[in-house]
Amino acid sequence: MAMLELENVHSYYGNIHALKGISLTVEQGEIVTLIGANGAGKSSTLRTISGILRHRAGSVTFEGQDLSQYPAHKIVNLGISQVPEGRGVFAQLTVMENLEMGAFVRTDKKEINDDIDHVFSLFPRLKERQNQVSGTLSGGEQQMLATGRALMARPKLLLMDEPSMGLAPILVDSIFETIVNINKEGTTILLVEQNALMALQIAHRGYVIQTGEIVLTDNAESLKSNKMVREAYLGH
Amino acid sequence: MKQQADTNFNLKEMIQLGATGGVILILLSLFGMVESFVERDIIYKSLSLGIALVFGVIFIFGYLSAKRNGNAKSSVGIAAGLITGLVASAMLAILVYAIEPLTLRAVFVNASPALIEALTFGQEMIPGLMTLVGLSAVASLLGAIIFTLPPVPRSAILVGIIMVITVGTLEELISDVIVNIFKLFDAKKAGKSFAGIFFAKEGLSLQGSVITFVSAAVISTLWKLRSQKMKTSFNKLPPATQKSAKISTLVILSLITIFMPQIIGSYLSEILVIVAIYTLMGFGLNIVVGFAGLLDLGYVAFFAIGAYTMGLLTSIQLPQTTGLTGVQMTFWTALPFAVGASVLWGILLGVPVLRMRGDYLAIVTLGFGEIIRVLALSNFLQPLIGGAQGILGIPKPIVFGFELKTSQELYYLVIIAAALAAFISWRLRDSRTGRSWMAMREDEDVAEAMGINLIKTKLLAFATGAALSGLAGAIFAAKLGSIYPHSFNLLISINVLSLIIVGGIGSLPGVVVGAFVLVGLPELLREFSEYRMLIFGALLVTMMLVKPEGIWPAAVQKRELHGHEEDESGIEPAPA
Amino acid sequence: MRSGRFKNLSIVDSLLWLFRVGIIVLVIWGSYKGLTSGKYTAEVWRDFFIFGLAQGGIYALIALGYTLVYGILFMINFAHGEVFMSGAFTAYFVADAFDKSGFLNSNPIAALSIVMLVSMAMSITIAALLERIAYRPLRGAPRLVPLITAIGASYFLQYAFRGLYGSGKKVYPEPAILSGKWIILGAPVLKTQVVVFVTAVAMMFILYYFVQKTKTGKAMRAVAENKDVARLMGIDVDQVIVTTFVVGAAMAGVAGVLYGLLFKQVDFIMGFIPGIKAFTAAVLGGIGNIPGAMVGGLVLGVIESVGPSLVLEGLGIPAAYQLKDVIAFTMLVLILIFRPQGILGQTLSEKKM
Amino acid sequence: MGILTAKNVSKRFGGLVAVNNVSVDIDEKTIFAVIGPNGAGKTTFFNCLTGFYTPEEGEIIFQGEDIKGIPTDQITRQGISRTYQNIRLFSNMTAIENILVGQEPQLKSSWIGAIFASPGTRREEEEAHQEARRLLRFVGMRGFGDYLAKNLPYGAQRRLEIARALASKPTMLLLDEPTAGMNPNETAEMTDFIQHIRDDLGITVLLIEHDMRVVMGISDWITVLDYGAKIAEGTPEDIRNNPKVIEAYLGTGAAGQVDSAEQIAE
Repeated sequence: MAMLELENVHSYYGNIHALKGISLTVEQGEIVTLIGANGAGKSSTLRTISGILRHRAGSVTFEGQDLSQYPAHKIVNLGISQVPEGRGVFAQLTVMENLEMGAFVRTDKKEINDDIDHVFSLFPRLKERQNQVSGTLSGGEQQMLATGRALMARPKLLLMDEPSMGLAPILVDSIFETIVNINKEGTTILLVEQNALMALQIAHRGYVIQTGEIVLTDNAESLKSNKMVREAYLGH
Repeated sequence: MKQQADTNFNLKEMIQLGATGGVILILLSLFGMVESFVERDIIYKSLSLGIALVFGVIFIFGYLSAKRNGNAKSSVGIAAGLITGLVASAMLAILVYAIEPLTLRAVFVNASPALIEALTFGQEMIPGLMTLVGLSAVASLLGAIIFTLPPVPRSAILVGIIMVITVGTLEELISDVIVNIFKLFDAKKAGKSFAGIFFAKEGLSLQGSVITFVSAAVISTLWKLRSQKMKTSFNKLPPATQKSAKISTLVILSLITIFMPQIIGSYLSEILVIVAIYTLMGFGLNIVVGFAGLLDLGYVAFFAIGAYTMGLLTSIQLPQTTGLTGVQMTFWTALPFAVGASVLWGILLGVPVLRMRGDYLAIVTLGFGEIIRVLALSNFLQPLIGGAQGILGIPKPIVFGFELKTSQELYYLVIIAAALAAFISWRLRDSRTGRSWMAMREDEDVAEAMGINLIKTKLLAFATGAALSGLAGAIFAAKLGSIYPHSFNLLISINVLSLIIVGGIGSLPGVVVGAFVLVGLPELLREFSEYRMLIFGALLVTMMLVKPEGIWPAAVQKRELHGHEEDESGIEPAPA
Repeated sequence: MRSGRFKNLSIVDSLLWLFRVGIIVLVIWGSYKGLTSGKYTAEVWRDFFIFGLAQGGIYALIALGYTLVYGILFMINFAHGEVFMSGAFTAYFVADAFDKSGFLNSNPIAALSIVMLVSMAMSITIAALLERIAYRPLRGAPRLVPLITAIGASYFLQYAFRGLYGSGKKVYPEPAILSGKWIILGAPVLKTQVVVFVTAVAMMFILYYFVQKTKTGKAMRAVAENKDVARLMGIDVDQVIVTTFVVGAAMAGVAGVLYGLLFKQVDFIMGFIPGIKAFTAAVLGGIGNIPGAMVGGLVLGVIESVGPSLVLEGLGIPAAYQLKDVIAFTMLVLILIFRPQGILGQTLSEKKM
Repeated sequence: MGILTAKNVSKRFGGLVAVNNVSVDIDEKTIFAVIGPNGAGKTTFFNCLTGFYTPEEGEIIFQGEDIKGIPTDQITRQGISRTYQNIRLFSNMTAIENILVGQEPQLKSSWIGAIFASPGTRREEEEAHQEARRLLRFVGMRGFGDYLAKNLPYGAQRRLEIARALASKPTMLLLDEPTAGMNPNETAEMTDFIQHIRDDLGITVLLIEHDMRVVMGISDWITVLDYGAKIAEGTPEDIRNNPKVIEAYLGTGAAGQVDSAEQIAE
């Protein structure tokens, strides 16, 4: 059984039909990427999984549990956490407070502190700035914070929404390296990216989404050489 | 979930619903509504308004309980209604029983012997309360049974009951109107005896209530069964006939408008004039808030300026303190000055708030409104505008040598003014100006980038709104003959804002409907003056929860507020 | 953000500058005249000032409720004045009973604490009901809609309490221990005013600590910034919003009893003016900003207490005390025109309706 | 000198220099592209040109007149018109109404005329409606006139925004990411359409765009911004091979292994 399974999911914003029957699976230990243009439904898929957007039809199951029975704030408890699009750090809270918010559902104080140390070892820059208000961080640092904050919930599945967006390519490389590292430590990752090439280089498998529908899926290597993908997303 | 409710007997939910009803009944009793409404008979000597209120609530909860629990089997629904009604009435009975031993009156002023007497029907405590619970059981059963009926008789009965209560409550006004109609045909006596069939000394007579109930039920049933057919058969008529039918409807409507004051008598005319003045202001504020999106909470300021200008320019007995003999203009000479002064202030107050948006604007305008009121009231400006004593001796308008003294005569003036305001609003809405306002409402920055001069456009909205409000103020001053600062409080701004929102923001018919509901109804129910504001508040909240787009929404707004419903347009909408 | 806008509107700008200069000149001239007229002694000015602080403390406590809710929902909770009234009005009956039984004087601290708890409990109940019934179903509606609901709820509550408790003014009992004056720093000060001020300040610090340091407080700040992301952290946003209303109401409940002690009377309409004043205070300090509400409240209280005698009488206006509300509202208007972010700088939402 | 010349334009927000000493010279009837990563100051630069911001330094000359510091609505009246990165239509107005608002600089009737429905006003309204319908057809949206803007499909909203911008009869059109969020087919259509605007209507087009196939395909001249400053300019060919452009964006890791065009597209 797959860790995460979406079957024929339909979601709406008001009367706007954003997802039109999305089906996808993520297996334990994988990096799976979802690529597509702006507005194709990538973020909506992630928002549906984490319960911010409620699907009206189809099913979302995580480790055998139907997620539609949980409100958004309970889904974190199951082991799904998300790095939202545009990073979404709480700009007026300090770096430390942001990380504490990441561990909001946990009560094990000591282990939370260990995890904070772990995040700081992943991102030493954050440690230097732990008492700084996070709105003053640079874009790259905010991306680190958002990632670290998501890890604070000790997720089994990490959803990442456009981590490279708006970052200089040099930073992009290091962010992608971190994603690989996090995955190696045992966290499964579902990665949404516009930078299709980069995403396909680190992912095991990928899905291509267009106007709310999955149009193609394969392993990353095959996708990279797929003619349609190359034309539409890789610019060849 | 729904499946379960059908098969299981959901006792908990019935009791919960009953408890809600009980809390409402207890509150109504403690607010003093039951007690004071008992004085008022709906059906002479048989049913008082207070008792109707209590059993009405029980009836409604019985109906609701049946609706929630009786989807599958009517017997379940009826039992549910009964249980809910019993719980609610038991709570009320406990309250009544506890009043004296717990000396509740020390805290709750309305927990009085009169309340006990009303709810025990003048009997001893225990038998009285048993009667109360017993009658409640009947009322809730009735509610539940009516729910289980097929739709046509159900709605007929409900309409009948509502009409009996309405007619009974408004007995005095309605019998007046009947007599007045007969008077038009010089048959006052016949009118009186005709009204006598329906009405007793107070409230409906017994036969009157039966007739009202039956005729309301029959008419509503016929309407329901026939209206669709009539519409289609009307559409089948040749266009010329349709047109003449429409024209004759229009003629009849305008005839009614012209003879309205004679038909409805002086008291209702008075109310109508007040409604029309609010409508006039409503059209003005609708331009500012509804069209241009500038949330103005101090709108009363321009009303006050119009009124005071009119007062100062026309009064024949200005306060001595002013040291002025007054210019003593006529209404018509002063009117342009009154409107002009409002416009001027509209622009002056508009300039500092040009850059403000949303909440800022609301608060600043609220502040302006309060400042003007407090200043008008103060000793500081007393020498000029009379302070708390106000301005007296404002003459009535004279038209062709005829003085418009009573409301029945002033009616024509305000109706024409309101019609003018509606016409201006309508023409402006569909013009370049109206589009600029709406564009500004949607997105100020983009509107500016389209070449719209925000300053001119905003000030024009403020000025038009102020002009209509000033006009209303001027007429108001002339109508009363005297003005006091107390007439210009925040409540007026809030009333006007509420009426355009309840009517449907941006909608022109909505303004009229809103004014009738929020201004007319409370005036009609003046005898309940103690509870006017209570009902007003509850109505506003309920209205916003149930129908946020208003009673008669502008076409566009309706779609916005109910955007989550499927769009009928049928084209593929955009992803977010 | 928008510094470049309206740069060239010389007419508008110069009008505003004229307005600004005019006000400043009037205030300075009036103060000078007021101070040099010698009508009031230094002691009187000091008493005005201290009374202003006590009154300002009450404004500040109420203002916190506006600011907390605004910070999290970007909505003006117009009915907050009634939340304040409901607590004070209800607690009156407890205070009165304690007074009659002698408990208030035999055990003033315990008695006043109970009175405050009752007041807080009532305010909290009303605020929670208000949120549940009148506001929660409207989340996401256009901004005008909850504003109208709030206005409706405000009138409903006023007249509901009038129905329940009657329309007369009730005289708040004063424990004997609070009558008279203390000598503080060599100056005699009314004990009530000291107690009111100190309690208000203490409550503000408790609240500040709560919001800054506790987990719930941090969650409140997180929700205020971004509700969706807060949900992703596992925060129950609805719960946090209710908590916000409750915390604001608790402050209003305390403020209600303090109001009773300071002004010695309560009635069903008492929430309206202090409500608007407190809102002014919140805007003055920078709405959504907690220290701002505290500072704004105190500043407004003092200005309102000192201002009429100082500036307006100085300008030769008769019966200047009648215009103290004008001072409050003029402050509000001036702040919004010239420094909309308030003293401590946070802006109202520019979103419309 | 071209139709629009910006000289040493700088715009600051607090300590941040969003646009740093940027100069451009745009020739008439060309398609001129501004590219660079998010946050490079492209949109801020647009906002300086349209008067939404007033730059602290530099000058902006449009058709021989200094337009720096002039209010937005007057700049529009002088012939600069724009679209927005995230579509900003008047969403509760119909498509036709949106275009009618766009015609604002062309209209003369006053509110008094509207109240009395004077013949002049009525004629102008009639003509404006006809023109609006013509523009709607021009952008390929015949029959969509009475839909509320917010209910239109995404691609149609983009096109409606352009129609609204064209309604003011501009001499220069600023397009902020016109193909954002479009699929490859829609992007190709939009590219054609932009060329059409220049070729058939003779309008100078200034373009912010991320999709390098669009930029390289239709631009006559490209300016590259990074951290608010201009780091390169030239023809598409120049830019493609400019070592500075490649260096500033590529990095050395995996990202570097794609061709430059892909990189600039983020």
